[in-house]
Amino acid sequence: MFLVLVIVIVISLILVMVRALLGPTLYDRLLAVNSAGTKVVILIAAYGFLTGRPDFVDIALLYALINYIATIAVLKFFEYGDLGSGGYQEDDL
Amino acid sequence: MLKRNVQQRHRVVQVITKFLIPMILLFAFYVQFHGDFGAGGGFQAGVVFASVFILHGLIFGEARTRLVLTPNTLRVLMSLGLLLYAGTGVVSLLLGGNYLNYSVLLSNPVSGQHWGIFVVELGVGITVAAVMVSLFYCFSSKRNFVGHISHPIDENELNSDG
Amino acid sequence: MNVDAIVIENIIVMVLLTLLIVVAVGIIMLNDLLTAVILSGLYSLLSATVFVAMDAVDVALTEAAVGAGISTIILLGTLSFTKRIQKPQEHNNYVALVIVCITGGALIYGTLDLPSYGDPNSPANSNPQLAQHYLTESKKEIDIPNVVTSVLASYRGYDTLGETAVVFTAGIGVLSLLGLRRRRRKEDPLLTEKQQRKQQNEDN
Amino acid sequence: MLLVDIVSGVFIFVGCLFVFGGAVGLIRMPDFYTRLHAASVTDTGGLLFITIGLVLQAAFVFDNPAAAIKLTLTIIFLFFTAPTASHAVAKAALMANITPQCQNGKSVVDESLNSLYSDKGKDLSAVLMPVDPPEIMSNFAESKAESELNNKDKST
Repeated sequence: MFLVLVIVIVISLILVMVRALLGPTLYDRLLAVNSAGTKVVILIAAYGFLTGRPDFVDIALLYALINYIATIAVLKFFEYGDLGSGGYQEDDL
Repeated sequence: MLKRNVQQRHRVVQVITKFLIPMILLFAFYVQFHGDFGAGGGFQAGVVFASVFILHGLIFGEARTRLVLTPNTLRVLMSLGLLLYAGTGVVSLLLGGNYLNYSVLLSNPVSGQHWGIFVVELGVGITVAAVMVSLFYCFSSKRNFVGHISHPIDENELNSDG
Repeated sequence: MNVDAIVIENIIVMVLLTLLIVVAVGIIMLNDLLTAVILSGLYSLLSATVFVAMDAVDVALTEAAVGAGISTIILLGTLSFTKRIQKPQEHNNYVALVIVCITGGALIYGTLDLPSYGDPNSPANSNPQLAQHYLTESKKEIDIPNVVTSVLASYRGYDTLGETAVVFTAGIGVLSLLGLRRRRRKEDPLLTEKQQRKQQNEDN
Repeated sequence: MLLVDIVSGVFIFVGCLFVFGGAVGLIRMPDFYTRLHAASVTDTGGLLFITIGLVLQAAFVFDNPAAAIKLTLTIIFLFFTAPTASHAVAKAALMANITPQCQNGKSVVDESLNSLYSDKGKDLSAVLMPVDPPEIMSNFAESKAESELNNKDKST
């Protein structure tokens, strides 16, 4: 069961990577990398079960949080050309 | 480039980030103090801790992050972590052991090792977090006087690449 | 664990390593630097998966935190100092290609002499004085379940002290080059007067 | 024990279908927004089903409640972050004037609005571009011309 899961995720990872390398626009690549991040989270979680020691789900948890930061950073750089500007703050809170 | 207009508001991202920031902080502390029992340790925890402040700087503007964690605090923290590490060694020297031999810190050598590792990992975490956040401060404010103004990004230029 | 499972794990690691090579070639071929940054994030995702598959959990955690998060952000910060599109290449570097290929071939030839992954007869594993001591005596001497932490912080405390000093020195170096002082921005209108005064004091 | 294996197996199988379908969709779909749709399937559906299966396995087969709790936390966090990231990407793409396309190359928005408004005589451009349509269009045209110039420079 876990073996099938891991193989399916690795195959999907290859497909997503093709999109990340081909992607006509930057947004396609970013979307593909973001989606690959989700797949890697599942893959790391499932790999522990495959080897019979599901103790290292910490890494999956960390990825779930860090992947978001990277995506937001790329988008902010792409929109503003600057990482530190208060551009997202135009809205009143 | 498009003119900034009404669409350019990121309320969803802001709200979710407000929810996420305490969670990531909590996870950083977990990685820091649970490193003895599972994966993790000072270096990883410092990086995760720094990424919280980087996320705040990305979403709410770097100026506001500087109010929370001022550059002067960062300078102090950066040195404090290293001093904490080196000072542990000095303390163990003064107590009659070798440099960085934690067994002499307490009467029981095993719990002395526990406390030594705890303090040392804390020092590593503080230094790494402070260095990472100050790197973000440095790189996030681009200087126009370096030589050229960063050109506006053109999507069509992107579409035309090979 | 039976032999089939080991073979399957090896196949999975091989596939992931192949994907790493493909992503690396993709990063070289593209001339858009922002895309290269995004793909390097994908690269570190995959390499962390390889580390998990090889049971190096602490390294995988570091790769997850540093490679995917911080290094992407710092590379983006570097991009804001430069241009986004790589300069077009004007001449062909075939000589450099030949030299790089020879060097890479020599390195790969050198790795053939290394002990294979997880070999119990390798010098590092069969030497009773050091590695076996760490693995067996750590329970008695330090009593921490994670041997990696006990080796890093206690047995090899000098090394970690040196690493921390390196991180500190790198931070000091970047600070002395770029500076922490805030670039003059348009004042944030939502801050109170007191906060604005505080910012101006910091600038001066 | 057998019951848990069956239930979690079904969950993981459904999740695998979601993940694989999302990956194939990411390759096959014609334009960015449809690909976004396909990727979101992986982020939510696939993740949810697979992780529920893994939680069941961790809690009842592997006897590891800590792993089950961490996996549950992973579900919660990814359910907050992944749709937000997708939202941010979609918004940025919309801001960059990437319009939804259908297979014959025309804009979906154009077609649907044409079928809605063509007989009623409303102004199409006002509906499509709510803010400053002439300015946006002129900027877009300028940037297009610039990029063509750049392409010529590259080719020569």
